[in-house]
Order: sequence, then C-alpha cells, then structure tokens
Amino acid sequence: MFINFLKKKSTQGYNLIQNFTFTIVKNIKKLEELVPQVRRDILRMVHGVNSGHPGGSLGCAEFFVVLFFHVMNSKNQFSMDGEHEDLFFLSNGHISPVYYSVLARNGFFEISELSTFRKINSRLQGHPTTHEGLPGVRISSGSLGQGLSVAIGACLSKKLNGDKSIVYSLHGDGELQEGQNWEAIMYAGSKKVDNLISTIDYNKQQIDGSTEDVLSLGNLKKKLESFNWIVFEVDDGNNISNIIEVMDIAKKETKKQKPIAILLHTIMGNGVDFMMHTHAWHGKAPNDEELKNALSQNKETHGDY
Amino acid sequence: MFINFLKKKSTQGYNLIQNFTFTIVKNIKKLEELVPQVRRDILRMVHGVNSGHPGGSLGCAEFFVVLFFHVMNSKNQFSMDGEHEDLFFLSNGHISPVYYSVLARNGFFEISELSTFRKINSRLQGHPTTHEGLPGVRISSGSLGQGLSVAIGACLSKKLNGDKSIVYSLHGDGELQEGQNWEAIMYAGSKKVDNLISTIDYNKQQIDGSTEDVLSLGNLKKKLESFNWIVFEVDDGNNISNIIEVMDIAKKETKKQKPIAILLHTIMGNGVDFMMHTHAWHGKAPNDEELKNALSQNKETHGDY
Amino acid sequence: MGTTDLKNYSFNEKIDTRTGFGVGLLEVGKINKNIVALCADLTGSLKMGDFKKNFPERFFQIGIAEANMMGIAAGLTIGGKIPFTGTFANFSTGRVYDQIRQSIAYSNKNVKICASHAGITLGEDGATHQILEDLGLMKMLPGMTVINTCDYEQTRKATHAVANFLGPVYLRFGRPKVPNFSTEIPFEIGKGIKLQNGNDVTIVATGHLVWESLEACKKLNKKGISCDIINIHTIKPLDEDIILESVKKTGAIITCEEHNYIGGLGESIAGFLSKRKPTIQSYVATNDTFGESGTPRLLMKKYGLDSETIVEKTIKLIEKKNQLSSK
Amino acid sequence: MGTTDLKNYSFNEKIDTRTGFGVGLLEVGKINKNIVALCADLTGSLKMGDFKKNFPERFFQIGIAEANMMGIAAGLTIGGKIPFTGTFANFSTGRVYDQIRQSIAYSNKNVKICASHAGITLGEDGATHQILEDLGLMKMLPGMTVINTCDYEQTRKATHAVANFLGPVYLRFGRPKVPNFSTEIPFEIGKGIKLQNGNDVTIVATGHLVWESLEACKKLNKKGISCDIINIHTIKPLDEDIILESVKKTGAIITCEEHNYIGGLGESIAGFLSKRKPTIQSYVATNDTFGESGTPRLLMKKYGLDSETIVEKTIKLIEKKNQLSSK
Ligand SMILES: Cc1ncc(C[n+]2csc(CCOP(=O)(O)OP(=O)(O)O)c2C)c(N)n1
Ligand SMILES: Cc1ncc(C[n+]2csc(CCOP(=O)(O)OP(=O)(O)O)c2C)c(N)n1
Ligand SMILES: [Mg+2]
Ligand SMILES: [Mg+2]
Repeated sequence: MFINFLKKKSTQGYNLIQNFTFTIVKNIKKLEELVPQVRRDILRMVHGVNSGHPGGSLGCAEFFVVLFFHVMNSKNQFSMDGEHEDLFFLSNGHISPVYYSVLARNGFFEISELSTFRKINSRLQGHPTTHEGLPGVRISSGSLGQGLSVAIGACLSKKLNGDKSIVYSLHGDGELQEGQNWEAIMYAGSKKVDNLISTIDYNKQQIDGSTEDVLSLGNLKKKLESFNWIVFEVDDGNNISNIIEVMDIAKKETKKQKPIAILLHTIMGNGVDFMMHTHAWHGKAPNDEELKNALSQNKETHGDY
Repeated sequence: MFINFLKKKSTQGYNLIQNFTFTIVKNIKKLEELVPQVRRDILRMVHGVNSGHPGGSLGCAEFFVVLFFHVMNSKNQFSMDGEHEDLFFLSNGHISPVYYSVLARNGFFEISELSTFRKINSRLQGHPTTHEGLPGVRISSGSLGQGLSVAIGACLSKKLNGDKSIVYSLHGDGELQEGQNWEAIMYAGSKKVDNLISTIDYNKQQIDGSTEDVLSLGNLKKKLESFNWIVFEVDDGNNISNIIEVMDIAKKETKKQKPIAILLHTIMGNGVDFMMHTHAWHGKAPNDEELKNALSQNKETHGDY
Repeated sequence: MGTTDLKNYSFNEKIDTRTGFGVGLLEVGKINKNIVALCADLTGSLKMGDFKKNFPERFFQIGIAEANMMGIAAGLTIGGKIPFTGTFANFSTGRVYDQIRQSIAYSNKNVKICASHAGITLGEDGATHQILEDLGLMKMLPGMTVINTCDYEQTRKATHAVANFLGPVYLRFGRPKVPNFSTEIPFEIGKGIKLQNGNDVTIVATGHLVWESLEACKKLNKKGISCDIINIHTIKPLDEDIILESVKKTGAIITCEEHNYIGGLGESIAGFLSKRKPTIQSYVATNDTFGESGTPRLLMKKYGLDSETIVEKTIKLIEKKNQLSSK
Repeated sequence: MGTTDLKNYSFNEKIDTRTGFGVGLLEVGKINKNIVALCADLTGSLKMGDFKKNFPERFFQIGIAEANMMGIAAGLTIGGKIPFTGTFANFSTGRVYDQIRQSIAYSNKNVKICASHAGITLGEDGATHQILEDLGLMKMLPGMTVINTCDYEQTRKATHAVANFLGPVYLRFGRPKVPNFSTEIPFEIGKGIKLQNGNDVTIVATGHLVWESLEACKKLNKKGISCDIINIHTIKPLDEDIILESVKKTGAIITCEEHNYIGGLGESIAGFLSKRKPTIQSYVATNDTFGESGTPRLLMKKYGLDSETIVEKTIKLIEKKNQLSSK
C-alpha cells in the first residue's frame, strides 16, 4: 500500500501531499510487488466493460511500473506544459489500461476512478485523451502512428525552453508499420533529437496474428540504426531489473546527438498463463471464469480499486 | 528524326503503324542523340507557360530515354490495363515535362501536343493524370509519396494474372521523406514483391535546398537494404551506358524474392550549365534570355515541336 | 394532420451490418474472380475472414498502413482487379484522404472502400475511432459514390451492387447488432426507399438511424402525426426527386444520420433544397462534438441519435412549420 | 428593386494573400517569442523566409513529411509554444486529416495550420494541388476555427488575430496577386463584414471571391439590382446573425467561394438557414469537379468563379425569388 501514496498529483484539487520529497524507489522488490496489482487492475477494468486491450497492457506492466516509479523525474502537481520534468507519451493508445492503472497507483488521480474505464461520462476513455482532462495525459492517442511526432515536438519545445529533462515514449511493434513513424524516425535521426528515449513494445504480435505473418518488421535494430538512432535491445523486457538497467544506460546516452530506441522484447499477455504468447487477447476481455483464473495467478498486493 | 516514328501508340485513333516489329534500340549513340532534343522540349514547355519543373526533368532525361527506348517492353497500342507489357509509374509527378517529351517522342501522342503543356483544356496537366485520358499515363501523381504503393499494386495484379512483365517506377529523393514510401518499402521488402524496379532520382536537391540541409536521407542504401531490398547505385546517373547497364543487371535480379531499387545519382538541371548543381531551378522557368542560352547548349536533333 | 396505416417492418434477428458486408464479399468473390480484398490488420473486425479463407491468393494483408493500402488498391485495378479495401471508417477516410483523392478518385480507379465501425455506435473505443465526418469527407470528392447502409441485408445487397458498379465507391457500415428488417426491400445505388407514407413531415434517414426513424414513426403516429419515411442509403449521388416530392407534400423535413450535422447528409439536403424548394429542416445528428466511450445504446441516447430524439425534434419542427405558414 | 450608393473600395496594388501571411508571421514573431514556425519544404511559397531568417532557432524545417509536421506542432504546444505550420492547402488538410483530428483538434492543441495555394487559383500545377474541399474538411472538426482571407491586408491582420487566439485554427489563403483593398477594414475572428448595403439580394463571399463580388455588385447596380455584400472570412464559427439579418431583408442569398459547392461555406449557410429561415439560394462555387492546369484568371472564368458568373447567377436568383413570392 505504500506506493500509491508516494505522490498525489492532480489538476482537480484532490488532497495533495505538498512538499513531498521526490523519492526514486530503488527497491526492485517493491516494484515487483506492484506488478501483480497492476495486472489485476488491467484485468478487472477490461472485464468490467467487456472490452479493451489486456494483451499489450499486461506485456507492458513492468515497463510502466519502472518508468513511473523509478525512471521519470516528475512533479507533484500535473501540468500540461510539464516544464522541467520528464514527459511520457503513449503512442499505442489501446494499452490504456496499464497506463491508467499506473497513473492512478502513482497518484495522478484516485484509484477508485479506474472503475469508470470505458463507461459513459468517464475521464478514462477507451484510448487516452486530454479531452476529458485526465491528469497525466498530454496527448490523445488511439489512431496509431502519431505519438512519435508529438514526442519529438515536445523534445523541441524543451530544447527551446532550455529544459534539460527527457521525453519518453512507447510504441507498438505493429504500430511501426505506419509510415508517419518513419517520417518521425528520419526527422529525429537527421535532426539529432537527443532528449528522446522511445521504447518499442516488441511483442511480435498484432491484431491479425504475429507481426511476422501480418507484415514482418524484419531486422528492426538494423532499420533504426540505419536511420541514425542508438538502439538498445532487451531480451527479457518483462524483467524489472533489465528494464531499470537499460533505462539507466539509455539516460546516460541522451544529449549525444542521437535519439534512443529501446527494443523491449515483451510477452503479450504476460502474467496470465492462458493469455501469453498469442495475439488472441490483443483486444478481448476475459469472461467471469477466465477473470477468476487470471486473478488467481496475481496476488492482490496493494488493494483492488 | 528516326526515333519518334519507331512506335505510334494512342487510344485516340491516330494513325498507327501496325505490325511494327518492336525494336530495341541498342545503339547508344542514337539514344544520346535524343537527349538534347528532350532537354529542348523540357525547356521550351516550361518557358512557354512560365511555370513547371525543369531541374528534376533535365536530371532525368537520360533515364527516361533509356527506359522508354531501350528497357521497357511495351505494346503498340496503349491500354490502361497494360497486360503482358512492362509498366512505368512516375511518383514524383512534378517532372512531367521529361515524361511528356519522351512519351510524345516515343509515339504515345503527337509531338505537337507538347505545346499545350499546363495550358487550359490540355491533356498535359501540370502533373500527369489519367483524368484527361493522355496515353501513357496510368495514375495521377503530383502529391508526393503515393507512387510506390500504386506500383506495388500493379505488381500484385501482374502476379495474379500470371503476367511476367516488370513494373518500373521513379521517385524523387526528397520525396522519400514521405512516410507512405516507407510503408510501401516495408511491404515490398517483406512480401517479396520481386517484379518491381524502383529508381530514385538521387539528385540531393529539393525545393528549399539540398536534401542534406532540408532533412538528410543519411545512408539511403543501408536504409533500403535494411528493408530487404536489393540496391544498385549508379554514380553517374546521367550517363546512358551506365543506365543501360544497371537496368540490364536489375532486370536479371527480378523474380528473386526481393524488390529492386536503383539509386541513380543525377545532376539536377543536367545539360544546362547555369541550372546544374542547384535546387534553384526545381520549379522555376527560364526567361527569354535564359531559354536562348539553355537551348544554345542543346542541339535540335529531332525537330522541335 | 392525421395518422396513417403503417407498414410493418419486422425482423427475426439483430445482426451487425459488417457481417452483411463479410457475407456479401464472399458471395461476390465467388461470382467474380477479379474481386480482390485488402485489409490493414483488422480482418476479423471487418468480417473478411471467410473471403481470406476461400481466396487466400486474392486476399492481401497490408499491415497497419492504410495509405499504402489505398495506393496498392489503386494499382491493382491496373490489370483488371476490383479491390475491396477494409478497415475502420476513420482509417478508411480521414487517415487517407489525399491518397483516395489522387490515386483513386482523380485517377478514377475502380476501388471499393469498405468501412466498418463508423460513427458513435463503435462504442467503447471512444472518439479517436468514432469518425462522424466520413460522409462529409467522401461526398466532397468528385466522382465518388457514397453509401451508408442500415442493416445486415441492405449491406449484403449493397456489396453486390458495388461489385457490379464501375467506379470508386465508399461503403460505410457499423459495428453493433441492429434489427435486420430489409430482407424484402430491393437495393439500387442512388435510389432512395420510401418506407412509410405520411403527410405531416418528411423524415430522411440513413444507416443506423433508419430503424430509429421507423420506431419514431410509430410513436408519432400514435400522437396523430403521420410521417413520410425515406431511407437515403446513397448519400451521393443523392436521390433528389424522392425528397423533393415528399417535401412538396409535407413542407418540413428532418434528416437523421450518425454524423456531425456539419458536412453530412443533412447539409447536402439543405443545400439542394435551398436551390429548388427552401424548406424548414431539423437535424438529428451529432452536434459538432467528438464522441466518447460507452455502449452504443447509451451513446445514441446521450448524443441525440435515438428514436426519442427524432420524436421530440419532429414535434418541434411541426410547430415551427405551423408558425411559419400562419405568418 | 433599386440601385444604391456604393461604397468605393480602391486598391494601390495587387499582392498575394500569402505575402500578407509572411509579413504577419514575422510581425507576430517579433511580438511573441513563443511563436514558432514549421514548414514542409515550401518555405518560399509560404513566404516564411523572413521568419526563418529572423528567428532561425524558432523555425523548423520538417522536410516533405506533413503528417510528422502536424504531430511535431502538437508536441511543441507542450511547453507553451504557439506553432504555425506552413504548406499548401491540400497538404495542410487532406493529407493530414487524421493527424489534425487526433493530435490537434481532439487534443485541443494551440496549433495554427496555415495553408497557401488553396483552391483553383493555384493555377498551373493542376488538380492534385488545387484542393476545393479543405474548408469542408476543417469545418467538420469540432473545436476548429476556420478562416479564409480575401486579400493581403486581411491575411496579415488575420495572422495577428490567430496568434492571439487560443485554440486550433485553420487559416486559408492563396497564391495569385489580388487587389489589396481592405487596408481600412478591421478584422475580428467570427465577425462578418458588411461591404455594401442593398435590398434585392444577399451576396456572401469569402477569400478570392470577395473582390469578384464587389465587382459584380457594381455591374448589378448598373442593372438596377442592389446587393447586400457580406464578407464571411470566418467559415467557422459562422456569423449567423449578420447573414440572417440580411436575408430577412433581401429574401435571397448567393454564396461565393473558391471551393466545391458540396461541403463548403454555401452548404453551411443553407444548413443554418434551413433551421431558422429557409431561403432561396444560389451557389457560386466549383461544380463537384476537379480543377485543371491554367492561369488563375482563365480557370476562374471556366469554373464559374468570376464576377460575371456572380452577375448571371444573381439575376437568375432574383427571378426565382420573384416567382416564388408571386406563387
Ligand atoms: C491508424 C490505425 N489503424 C488501425 C488501428 C486498429 N488497431 C488497433 S491496435 C492494432 C494493432 C497494433 O499492433 P501493435 O502495435 O503491435 O500492438 P499490440 O497488438 O502488440 O498491443 C490495430 C491494427 C488503429 N488503432 N489505428
Ligand atoms: C505531399 C506533397 N508535399 C509537398 C509537395 C510540394 N513539392 C513538390 S516537389 C517538392 C520537392 C521534391 O523533392 P524531390 O523529390 O527531391 O524532387 P526534385 O526537387 O529533386 O525534383 C515538393 C516539396 C508535393 N507536391 N506533395
Ligand atoms: Mg505488438
Ligand atoms: Mg531531389
């Protein structure tokens, strides 16, 4: 129960813990403890409305936990401009469940609000949006392929403002089939956008099947390097220590005239045995029986919403 | 004057030279002789309406002459479907002057029609289009970045039809900044579209300056190879023998599970000294004085329109 | 004012329009071997699976690259293929407008752009996916035929009609299960369908709003208001005659569509009536807002796209008509 | 019917609207250092060179990648920048509709989409570049402000207004040199401008058609027809009051725009009049066709966008109005 009170942020006037000294949680065990709770949130949110995207969300649970509880340097109070704090953009907006869970657990809004996911009049839209004013979200996504351009724009804005913080982004691997990504990849590589760390959720799955079958990405590392990016590859992207390590290294490589990509090999549906290693749960909710089974595999560590 | 009567093609009922045995003009000298005439056409067309794109057109004169008079296997009568003949798609439609000149000189329509370029009620639109029924044109272009996808579609159509002929396309180098190209490059590479030979007019110039300054393409060969393409590079892409040679080699590499790209290093404005090696004449017409100068550098070999 | 005997439209099942497309596509694929299909990683959602299974060599999985899909479709027509592209409505139109414009519409290529999950009834995915502007986008393209079907059977028939039609077509359908009532009703591109005869008001409806307008008609009839109900499935070219004839009789028109009132069918009708016979009009459509997540039914209610809204707006419209004529 | 004393609008020079944008951009750039500019390889055509020269660090050359440009612009707003994007109108709208929709409009980002070479007066480049649907595209987006200026001075002023306005804006202007007559006329977003007072017909014009309508007005006046001339520079939000007041007086309206009659300003006006006061209307606009190469002047004549066409259509419209009222 410790983590969701670490920081309280909001634009809506919740009780704020002011003057809270920002603490980077270095304790891997504690991060690991949070993961099953995030998985439970994802599963229960998606089950609750019988729609949404558990597969990609589960595969990125460890990444989000590390990013928000360990890596990013952010302020207590959420502001759209995010000056002098690290920013994050989710390009593959369909994995909103993991984003919302971690935002809530990180204090951006009340955990209880997770129960409104995808319901009418909610701030937790099917895909993340600024339109309803949810703290933590700085751009709408859902239509794939647009997030990298936005992240680059934020990088340029930071440079103009003399703001040394870093911009993070996350993208699906199937999403990289969208051409706008390659415009942005070319721009960032050629124009030396070096305050950017973009992670690819490299789960090798998309809606219609494996990415290999649908439209192979071939050698993605080679591709990105040919566009002048620094590329790190993490073989087990569901391992917290690995993620911490690569993010620490990546951070040190910023400000060196090149954008940074992290190919995070993840397992879609990670943490729920019958959802793993398949595209089947990309956008399908578990039924009651399946939910029970899935939850039994993940302990309630921080209290369900 | 021999060349413009080699083939007469049209859908409009011009006099057709029937049963004309298709002759591949192997005589490099005769191809070379045509080039200054094509340049004259380009210059006079653009001057005539004080608009249009001489730079890229001049740089590709040799390529078009070789493609249409040596490489492509096409029928006497133009048909939209182009079954069992090689097809060509111009993606960088702004270099229509060279396209029109070579189409006319190759018998697709009357040479005199070149005088209608960019004038109201003409079939020779600023950018090539099927809309006015000009023989030789199978797709509209002008808005950049769309032609490679279309060429791939034609390749797939040929494969379905058991048609062994080849699809050729031409693209600007600046044009490759458009993301749709990379969608198409990924598709052709991953899906093994191997009846396609795509040439890049690698003149390193675009509207606002050198491609290096505007948005560098970096190592283009490495990029395309990382997308599973076979890449040939021609250092002097304004040399007829070089073009013939590379096209012959490329043809032999088709049907080998990979698409083929030719990086044709050309000189923008080639053949007119004051237009060469600069982006200044990308889309600017010469005035009377400049035209005279330019024409004086290029002999009338086949009769002006 | 007065009631009329209503035709009774019944249905055996609720079924989604996109299944009508999937079934139709398989059928036309069997008839004409030049028909090919392309999909951008949404084969199941578009119900193209059966076509793919039966004609694997005529099915092209493009990946998540809609612009490339439109260009490839245009290229496939060269050599005689008839390509049907499939993806959600937003990615079929807004995402690829310039590609459709140049490579398909201006090039006059025989491509059938088939778009599922149109409008707000897409539901839970929310506003980024709920395009409410696609009819407007496609109607502005010279040479484009624009169709929005209302139920399973109309969609299936439209798929056949579109396959036999020469020229670019935009075919719009949706995600939710809706009453399948038009089994006996023929379908012809460009020809509106008179569903009910009445005198007090003309109700023109398209897509999912057709069933709502039939429901509204029943309720209005009970209140003593009789309605002409016209199903305009072809937004372009518009069947002006059937509308004109009706408004000459009723003197008031209400247009019902799952679309922004700006730029949609309603504006097209106001546009042509303003030239021929200016008529008081009311709009059942979204009110220039983005959509949001929710169930289709709740969203239709919240955004004023249900039969209740049609009833309310019709009553107000008739009041306005009477005020105007008594002036 | 009757003539009126016409206000005289004179001009010292013909100058393109895009130069008004370029000058305005430099001016606002000097005033507000948060203003940044982005261009997709058309700096000269957009007249952004002076901004680039004066503020090199605030100018972003994106290359030929319009989708990326829109996304980068959206991202730049985070941290307080006010991005002005510049490319031709087609590549500012149709090419990037979904990007504008999601990353700018739905995200409510303070991006100014500045579009040159709109409409048929782009001239010789031809149809692929002559977008006649951009007003329709942009007006359908919730929250988008849509402006089409008529001359150098109005464009310059609009650039200032837009810089001071919070929210996404589409600012449309053109390529050819046109009379610069509105030096003394103030500009306010959303506020139509009454240019002439008359009684027989309301002429609403936007963009390059404003000068044509003033010319037409003079000719019509000589024929004894007096016109209300309204310059609607803001297509959205539309100044409904100024139009309504005028048609209440004249009973007939003609809308003039360099745009497809489908989906443009004319349909917006027909749409709102059909709710408030159905009025006989005539359209000076392109007739659902693509454009073609030619000089701006010849094209305006061929596609019915010149003062002569306005005169002809006005005369016919008044005949129709009289027929209707004598019924
Ligand atoms: C432009 C666009 N096209 C199509 C879709 C539909 N869609 C949503 S998720 C998805 C698959 C994405 O694959 P990937 O990025 O690998 O994500 P994962 O399935 O691994 O979560 C598709 C095609 C979309 N949202 N946006
Ligand atoms: C989508 C699109 N964006 C912008 C333009 C405007 N434009 C025409 S040609 C050109 C430069 C193209 O550069 P390149 O492909 O290198 O051709 P080159 O200048 O070498 O002839 C641009 C930006 C366009 N025609 N289409
Ligand atoms: Mg994936
Ligand atoms: Mg070039």
